[in-house]
Amino acid sequence: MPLAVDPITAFQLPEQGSSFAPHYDLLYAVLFWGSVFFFLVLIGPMIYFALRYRRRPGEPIRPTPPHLTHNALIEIAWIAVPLVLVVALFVVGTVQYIDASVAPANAYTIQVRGSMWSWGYTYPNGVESGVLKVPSDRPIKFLIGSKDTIHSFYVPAFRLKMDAVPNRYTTWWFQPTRQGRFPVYCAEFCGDQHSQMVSAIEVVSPEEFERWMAQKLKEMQEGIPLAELGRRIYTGELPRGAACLACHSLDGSRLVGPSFKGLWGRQERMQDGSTVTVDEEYIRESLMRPQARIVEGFGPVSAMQTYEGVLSDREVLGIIEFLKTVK
Amino acid sequence: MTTEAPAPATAELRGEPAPSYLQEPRGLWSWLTTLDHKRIGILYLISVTAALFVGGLFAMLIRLELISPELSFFSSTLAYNQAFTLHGAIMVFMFVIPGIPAALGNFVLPLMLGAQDVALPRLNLASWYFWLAGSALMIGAILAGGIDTGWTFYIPYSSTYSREGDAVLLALGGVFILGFSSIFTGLNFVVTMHKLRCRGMGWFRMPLFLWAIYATALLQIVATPVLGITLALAMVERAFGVGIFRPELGGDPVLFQHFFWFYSHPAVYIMILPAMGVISELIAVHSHKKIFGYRAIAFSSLAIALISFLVWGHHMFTSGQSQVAGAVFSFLTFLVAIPTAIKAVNWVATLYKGQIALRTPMLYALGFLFVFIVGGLTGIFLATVSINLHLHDTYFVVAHFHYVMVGGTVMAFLGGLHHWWPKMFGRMYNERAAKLGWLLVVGGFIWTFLPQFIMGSRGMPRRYATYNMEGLEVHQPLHLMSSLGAWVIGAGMVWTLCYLVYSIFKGRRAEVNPWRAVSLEWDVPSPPATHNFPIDPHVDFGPYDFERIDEATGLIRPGPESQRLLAAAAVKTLPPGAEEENSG
Amino acid sequence: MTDESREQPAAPAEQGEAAAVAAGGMAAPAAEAACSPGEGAPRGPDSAIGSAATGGTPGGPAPAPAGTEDAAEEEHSIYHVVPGRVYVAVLAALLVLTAVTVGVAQIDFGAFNIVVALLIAGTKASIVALYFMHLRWSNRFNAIVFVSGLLFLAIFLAFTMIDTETRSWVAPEFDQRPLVRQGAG
Amino acid sequence: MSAPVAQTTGTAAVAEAAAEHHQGHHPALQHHFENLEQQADAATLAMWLFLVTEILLFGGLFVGFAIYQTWYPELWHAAHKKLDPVLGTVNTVVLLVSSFTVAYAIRMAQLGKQRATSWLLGATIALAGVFLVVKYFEYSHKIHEGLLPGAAFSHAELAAQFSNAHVFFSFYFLMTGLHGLHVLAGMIVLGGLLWKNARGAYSPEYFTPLEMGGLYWHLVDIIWIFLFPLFYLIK
Repeated sequence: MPLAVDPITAFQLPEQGSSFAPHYDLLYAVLFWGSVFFFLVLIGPMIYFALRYRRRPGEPIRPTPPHLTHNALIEIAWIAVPLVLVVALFVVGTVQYIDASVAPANAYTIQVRGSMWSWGYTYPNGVESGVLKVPSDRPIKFLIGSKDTIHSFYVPAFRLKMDAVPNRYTTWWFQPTRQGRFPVYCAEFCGDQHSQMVSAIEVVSPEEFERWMAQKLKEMQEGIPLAELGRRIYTGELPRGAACLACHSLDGSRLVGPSFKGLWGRQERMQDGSTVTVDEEYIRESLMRPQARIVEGFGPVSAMQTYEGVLSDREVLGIIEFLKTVK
Repeated sequence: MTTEAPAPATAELRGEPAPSYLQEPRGLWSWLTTLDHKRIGILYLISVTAALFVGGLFAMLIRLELISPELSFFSSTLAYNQAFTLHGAIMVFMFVIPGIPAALGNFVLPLMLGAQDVALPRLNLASWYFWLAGSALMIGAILAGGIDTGWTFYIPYSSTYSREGDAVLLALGGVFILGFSSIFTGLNFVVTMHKLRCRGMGWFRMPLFLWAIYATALLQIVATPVLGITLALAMVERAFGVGIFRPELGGDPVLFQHFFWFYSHPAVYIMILPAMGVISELIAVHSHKKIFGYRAIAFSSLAIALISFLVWGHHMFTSGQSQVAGAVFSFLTFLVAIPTAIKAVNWVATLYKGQIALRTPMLYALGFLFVFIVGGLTGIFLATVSINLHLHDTYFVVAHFHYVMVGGTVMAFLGGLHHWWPKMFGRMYNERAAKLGWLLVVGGFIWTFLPQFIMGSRGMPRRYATYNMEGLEVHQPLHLMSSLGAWVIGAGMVWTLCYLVYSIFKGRRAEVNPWRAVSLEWDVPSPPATHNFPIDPHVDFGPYDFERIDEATGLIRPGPESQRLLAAAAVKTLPPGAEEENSG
Repeated sequence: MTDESREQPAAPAEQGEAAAVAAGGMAAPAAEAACSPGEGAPRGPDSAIGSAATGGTPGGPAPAPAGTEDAAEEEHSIYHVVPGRVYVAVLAALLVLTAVTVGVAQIDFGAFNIVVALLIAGTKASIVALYFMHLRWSNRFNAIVFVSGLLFLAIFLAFTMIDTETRSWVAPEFDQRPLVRQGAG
Repeated sequence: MSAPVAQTTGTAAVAEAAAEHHQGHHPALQHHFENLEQQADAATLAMWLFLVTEILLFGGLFVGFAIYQTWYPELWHAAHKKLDPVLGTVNTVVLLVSSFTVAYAIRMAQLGKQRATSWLLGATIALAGVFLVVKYFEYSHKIHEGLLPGAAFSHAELAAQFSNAHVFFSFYFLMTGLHGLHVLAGMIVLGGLLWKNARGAYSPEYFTPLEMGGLYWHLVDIIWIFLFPLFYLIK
């Protein structure tokens, strides 16, 4: 819900890009016009008095009448009025600050890592990227850290920044209000290329984000050895539906499904009496059509759902390569 | 106006005028070993002015670079980083902190108190030599390759990543020693004000400048040692690595920031409180009217000093300190607004129905009010913790603290310098030249820093050598405007230096009391004699009782007790036997 | 501004205190000495005003005549001479408290270990300050100075801890030690 | 009489009278003080203010110490066992006695007993020396075991248990080291006072420098009174 701000204040602030910005801009406008008011209240009389009460040459110095040296009532008034105003400002400012610090539970958490002199981003599924794309349909939370010195993760369009401190994390979150590209700067001095340590947040539609993320995932997986890819799917480090380890042990113990220990190349007896040698073909079939052939003792129906359309070809190959390593 | 000292009261008291502190004793050596607070004040004045110009030179270079979004003037971003670091460090530690207390304060404080000197003259001289030693180390740091850490020396950049390690150590050592110089000055002033006030000089007869200096001195004494240990730890971290602040050794860099700002926030008030004191003097004296709410102003100085110890965390709202601490520090920061507002409003109220002489010191006071109120109101923006999230570390902050530090301290320094110049050197500066200088300085100042507020709130981060990237190039016109304004300030400063130095040699001789003020420094010759007062004075009037001015001579009318003391002194000067001692 | 100082010429709090201390029992011989004509009061006609205005005691600032040993034993113009037995008693107390703190350290009070240790240390420090450092007899302002030094140290500690101890309260991610944890032990 | 107080009546004659005024006073009286008492008062206040700066100088380290102790209580407990409480207690007693001797030295000066003052000052310096010798043995033992600050830390047992055990020893060496420097400075100050006292510089009327040296030495003692339980006795 964008809040209307007058053109003079709007000129002083960058375009809004987050749910936080309209609230921020409203408070900023209050402060700005309040300041203009108090500035005039003080400076107007100052200029007027300075011109009005000039001392003429040779004019004798008058004693100051007591009522012009102090006045308890007036002095208490200009203690009380600012006090009330600043306490109000404190309350509003602090509430906004806490809001900006505490993300909603459903926020999509992205790790931000500053290093001299670039920003790196890690998504919850393990995708690492030098470009920051986020979907426009959900709150985004940043978990900010640093590899070396202190940086500061600053997005003017969102009105938010927080230092990236080595050894620990800081955080802020935002709800995108529109799609677009928003520059990211480092706001804490960090050495030679401090001013070049820039990045950008691209807020895109959820569909575009999914496409981009699938592409990133593919790129990432292609960089991982197949057996390692399979291991990650097995452990659930790469979430693909349920993690294999929930039902299949590696040490020979019996869980919901057969253990993977020494599975590769083994002769397995099926529920229908046939025997099968565990090879690429059988594993692919078990993943895509789990009910087709069920190992004896685990029937009558398999507890496993299909991974058709969930696992890519490369991921299936990864699982196969992983199983080969489980002796 | 007469240029001669008025005729002394009695024939017995007439004689050759005592030589001024400037004349006697002679020779460079006598200056370098002097214990006279006035001479030490002058030594400080020369030193801090030199620091002001060196720091200003770096500012000019910075503004030159920022005319263009690309790296244009400096050979590397490192060189730019070194320039802004030196600008900050020199201005803060070598000029602004010692500026008003050590230069102007040293000169006028004992005179205002009616004392013959500060309580610890040797420590006073030591303070100046410590300043020299600290500054020499800073220069050594420049020669050793320069420092690029920023004046705040944040760890781990300063401990681990800054490449010129020796230079960083030298600079840290320099600031450490400058800290001692500051402690010595503050300690001296507190003792002097407690123990050496002249007869009749009650606490509430002290000029408000002294109240401000007193509050400042307390800050110097209490806060500066923490800077000392912080910098010592930073040096140890840099040299050996002890893991208290350095994160790669398990330390907490945010803790360093707490330590640093525990000093450096009160230091902001070390910079501004004396300026407020000067302004209280200037406004009252040049309005020839008792200051409105003397006690409110006096106690607000103490209140500001006290609260300043509780608010340092507002420099750290985005540093990763806890939200609880953020809220607490934000609240306490807002409280500073109250005593500050009291002062501002009381100054304006003092002008009401005054008899205002718009001479240069008064113009500087009005200029101070103008820019200081802007600086103070923008401080409210930054104290509001949510607003700070966006504005922190942008040009908004840069503009804010320049409005307070330059607009506040430098203008008060210049105003105070013009105000006490006749007393210091016994000469009047050229009023017209001074008004031109004022116009250049104040005009140039507003011109330079107003655009920076807009740049900052529009998202321009500070300490950027280049701004040729997405979203920042648009600031180029504002940067250009700011840079041009900087040259106007520079011209104003050089012009001011020229006419002031000229006046020392060719200026009209100053009267004893050219402004018709009633604090005690206007009750001794211009320039004063080596021993301030021929007899220890007795005061029976307040610092702003302008009705005590004698219209004919412009001098302060003595009270009955003073007359008695003078008479007694006069009797003593008679040759022995000329008259019996009037034993009581 | 009102000139309240007219009624009470320039007597800030600490000077009044000095006077009170002086009057409170140890200034008698010194005052006598000051009253003796021609001796002591250094400023002739000014001294009556001077002592009030510049921190002197009302009795007059004359140095005690080095006359009798007895007088010097108990009184002095500038400083109180503390009887030797007081110093011995203070040393004994300090040594006893040292023994106590070492002994108490063997007992486990849980979270109160540090409180107990600091209480004993604080007592020892207070004894040193009051007797060895003469705060008990000194100008009260000196004590105010000393205590306010401790007060500012407390502010420093407390306000820093407001950050370091509450980092995980609002945003748990802010906790200090996610990366450098203590070893499993 | 139209001239105001202390006005441009600043004639040579009056200045002379003022100068004369100051003559005939104690040689230690500086020109801008009225009397020795005012001078001593000023010096005492200055000294207390200086002690406040010392407290806050050490204060930074105490604050750091407290914060790390609340962060790593187990580490603090395990690491303090590497310190020797016997040596710590001995040093505490040594410093307390030295505080007593310096206080008594001033008392003797107040009574005009110059020789006794010298002996007591000498004893204080000797006790300070004992303190430093004990500290030397403690330090060399720690260095030998690799219980060193920061990056130099090499004690295998503690390093295996705690990833940042060195921080405790950083504080240990920094705090006791800074304190040791103060002891050393105190020895120099007291040595200077001893030398001047032996030359008869102090008397019952004027012993302010002794009093100042004593105040400084007592503060060094007070700081140790806190360091001792915090390092050696804390559980």
